[in-house]
Amino acid sequence: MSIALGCSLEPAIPFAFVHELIRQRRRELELIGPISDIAFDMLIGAGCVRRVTAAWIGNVSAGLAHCYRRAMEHGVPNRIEVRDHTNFTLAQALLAGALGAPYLPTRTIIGSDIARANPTFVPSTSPFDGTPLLLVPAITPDLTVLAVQRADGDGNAHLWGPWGVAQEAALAAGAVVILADQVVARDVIASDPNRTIVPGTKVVAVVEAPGACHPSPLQGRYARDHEFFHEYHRATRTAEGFAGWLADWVDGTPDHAAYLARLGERWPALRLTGTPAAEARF
Amino acid sequence: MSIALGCSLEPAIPFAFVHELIRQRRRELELIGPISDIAFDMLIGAGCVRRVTAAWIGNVSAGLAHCYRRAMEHGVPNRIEVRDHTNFTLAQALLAGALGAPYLPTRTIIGSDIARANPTFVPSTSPFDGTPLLLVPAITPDLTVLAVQRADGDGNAHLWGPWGVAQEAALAAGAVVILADQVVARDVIASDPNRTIVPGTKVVAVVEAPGACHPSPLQGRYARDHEFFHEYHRATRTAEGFAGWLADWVDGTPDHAAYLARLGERWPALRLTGTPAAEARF
Amino acid sequence: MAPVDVSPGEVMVAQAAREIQDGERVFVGMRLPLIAFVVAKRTHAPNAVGLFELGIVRDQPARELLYTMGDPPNVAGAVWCARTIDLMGLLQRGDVDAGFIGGAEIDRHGNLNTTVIGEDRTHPSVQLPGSGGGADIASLAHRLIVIMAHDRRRLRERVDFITSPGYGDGPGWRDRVGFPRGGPAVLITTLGVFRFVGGEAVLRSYHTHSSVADIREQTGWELRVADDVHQTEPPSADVLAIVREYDPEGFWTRRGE
Amino acid sequence: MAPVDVSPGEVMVAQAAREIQDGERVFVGMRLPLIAFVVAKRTHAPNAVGLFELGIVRDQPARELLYTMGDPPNVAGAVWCARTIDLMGLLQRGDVDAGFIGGAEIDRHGNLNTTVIGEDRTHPSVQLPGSGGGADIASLAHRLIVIMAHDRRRLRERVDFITSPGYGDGPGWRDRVGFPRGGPAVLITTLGVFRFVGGEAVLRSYHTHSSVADIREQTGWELRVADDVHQTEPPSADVLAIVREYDPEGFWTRRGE
Repeated sequence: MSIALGCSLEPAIPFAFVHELIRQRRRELELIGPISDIAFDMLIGAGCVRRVTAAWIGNVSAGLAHCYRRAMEHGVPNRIEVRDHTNFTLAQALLAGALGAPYLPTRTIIGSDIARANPTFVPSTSPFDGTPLLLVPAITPDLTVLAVQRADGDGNAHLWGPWGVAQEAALAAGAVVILADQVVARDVIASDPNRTIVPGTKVVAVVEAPGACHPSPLQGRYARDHEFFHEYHRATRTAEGFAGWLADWVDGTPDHAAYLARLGERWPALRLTGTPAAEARF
Repeated sequence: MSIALGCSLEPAIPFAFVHELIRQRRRELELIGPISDIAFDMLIGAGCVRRVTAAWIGNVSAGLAHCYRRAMEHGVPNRIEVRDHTNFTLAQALLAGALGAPYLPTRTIIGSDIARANPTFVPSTSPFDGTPLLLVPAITPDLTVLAVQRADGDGNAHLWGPWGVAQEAALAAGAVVILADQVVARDVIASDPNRTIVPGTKVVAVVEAPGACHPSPLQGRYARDHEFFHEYHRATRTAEGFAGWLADWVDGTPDHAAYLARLGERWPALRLTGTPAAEARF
Repeated sequence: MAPVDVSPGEVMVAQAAREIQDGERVFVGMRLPLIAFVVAKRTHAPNAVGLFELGIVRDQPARELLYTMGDPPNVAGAVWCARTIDLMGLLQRGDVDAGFIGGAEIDRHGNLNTTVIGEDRTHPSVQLPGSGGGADIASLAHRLIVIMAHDRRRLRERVDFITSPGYGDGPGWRDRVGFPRGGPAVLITTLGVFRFVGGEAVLRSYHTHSSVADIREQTGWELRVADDVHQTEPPSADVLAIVREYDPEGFWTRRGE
Repeated sequence: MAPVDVSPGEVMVAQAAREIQDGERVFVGMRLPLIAFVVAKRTHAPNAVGLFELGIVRDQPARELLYTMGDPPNVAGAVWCARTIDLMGLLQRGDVDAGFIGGAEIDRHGNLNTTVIGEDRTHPSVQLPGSGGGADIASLAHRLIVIMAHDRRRLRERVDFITSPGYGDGPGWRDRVGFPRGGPAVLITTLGVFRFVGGEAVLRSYHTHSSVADIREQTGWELRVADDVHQTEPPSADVLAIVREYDPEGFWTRRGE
């Protein structure tokens, strides 16, 4: 099964969903996402992953991704296949999927080894002027998981802050799961339909999951827990260290409420109140 | 000079800009836009146009476009070149322009006579599965004109309601002109950057032009003047009728304030107050 | 019995509403299909979702009659207001069940012309408005519902220009040219209802104010008639009430009468 | 005289700030370039605009130090918050004047590796994080500004994997493979500053704490030195004050010291 997540890049990563995938010991996943800031690293370390299609896998403020390194360098816990992308090629692949187009043509990375390392790309030339192009084939995830500030019960979802590749990923997917910080009445969504990132017609499940993105931030709701990323980085240098981290934070917490409770005072301290957007009347 | 306008389709058409193009008797324009609801018809009738790239040219609620008919059927006031598009192919052409891609591949209209009538389209096959495709080349207007609810002095512009192909048209353009119902402080825009349709980096001029879209509507600000479209339809059945209409409404009004004044009581009656969007905090 | 003063527009709206199934995602368009969507939502298809090509998705009809799909009442209360290409992407992906279109001319294979009357595109005898999104819907929706005024000049053996392709020259054509799916399912005219069988229009019913003979007279191709041809079910009083509440002036449903 | 306790990071930030010209649209990225953008805006380039590849455009720097470009303070007060592809589209169109990137390895032609150490991509000796948007910026910006830690293992005769292309194997290569523009203009390291001449890095200045000899020792290719090689201009007290106000803990500017 292919799953796109972390599609707003560094913020709004649905870590609560990642943790639950690990708790359920899902296997053979194909992960799709641009940056994924430790989310993919955890899933790789937990042995859930068969293939990764990504532009960058690491710990944005702290450094390299230890589990990803162990998998690639030593096959621990298992070998994984990597399809190298850039942020732009991944955005184009998902946009092609969202448009129902077979591919998008681009000039990025035509001289990069990425263009050769990823066997899905096809070199081409423009029939309009004969210049070299690279064709980036569509990616259509089986499932895209988005974390948003609010959604109604049908899955019509408002996201503000960076959209990254989230909208393309949702529209390209066979199905979408929404983790909403708040589930709200339909009329709240319908009061501002330009704020909707994905319509309910694409959504198969809506979960009210406050704090679902911790340790990543959610605009106007809570800040990034920078120190948590550093703790993860230090704790997961060894496979044993990662096992311990997992036992503490994932398997040691039966659900996301328990995970937040384990954070203690640290969690309410991250809360943001934000500043209100200027009024718009429809 | 190529100009894209009417890019939100039926609403937010910058008629004040259209009228001024006519007052200045601009010539040899290449118009780009999906629907344009009488805006292109006026410009064609006034002799401003050399070529039209569009999906539909008419009067949406009233019927055929008389000036467009006279130009195409009788060369009055001059022959024009037409590049037939659909709403989707035009959106794709502008998106390609916005992305800096040479073309987008599509399966729409591959069996339509439009694919043959427009010589810019190139038939192709997918290198991934051999299926037939049509390649829609990028369109990059010299100028895109958008009407929006509000913008700051740098041109950072908020538009709500349908975006149509407006964002692609703005990003694809060499330059953008913004007609803002209100010019506001930068901080109003920066309070809600997700509402921004185009950043000031693309904008060469911002004009505060209240009511710039009449007779088309602007979400939350004023309604569509349906009757005005019908009056135009009736008045412009003949070339003489069109000349009279132009003398009354365009050449007879030195600027847009005078145009609105000529509408009399009819203009304030179209004002909307709208309903506020649910709060979003950043 | 149906009320006696039912207009052809009202018969067409009632039939068009029946073509929308519950839960379907439908490219609604304007005029009669817009009102058909209102009727369907308020009768048998409460979970249908309406998509508008300029970039709007609605799970509830607009509160007022619309003159264009971009009128402010069509945005207020929508669940998604996005870009044209987002909606067209759903269409090309195959996420849209059905779409409505109309046209100036149609042939027996369901090919529609909304571009030009005359053989030469550059020197038309009548310049029509063009495709809009019609050719896209005809190309890419799973199922096409066509609504037309009915006379011999409109239902022609061959159309001058294929704007919105139906079945081309017959069965297999859509596959051959590369469409991923689709084609007309039904043609609802001011006089009757055709279904497409083997890529060809077959008359299934005539409206109360019409007959097979009338329709043969007003059709420019050799009419094929279904064995079970029958009278079109007239709109119920409930449906008429909905139509007349939504379009009290008959702006769309009694247009040109 | 510059203050004595200036860190290499601070020297690099000051130099990087000088590379931003007033009014330019710059792909800023994170870490040192982010702070360079703050310095440039508050000194000689008040009209520079910062673009962030996840989808943000800022005409004023964020009020707080950022740990990632997606931190809430980077959205608050932005003039545009959009999609990654919108920003990348500007880049591919040629609407972006300059971009910053870093890397694990670089060669004399400015080709950068951020993907893998080792010859076999599928069995790396060190797995690096990958491109992110770096390869896109290197491919498509008009001008590339590279920032790197300087040692022999990083400045290599050949890199194991070209993630972000510079000048390939030399002059003419970018045209030949099909890039529309661009290439590295400058390489700022912890020890000195190189300019690219004929597609090749030439040492132009050494930082106060370094020398041409040090740099030759720490460079894995045969060093080319400009005739006018000189000491890098140290950050002024004003610039240092800005840097230290923005990054009071030295999270980015004294990292790893």
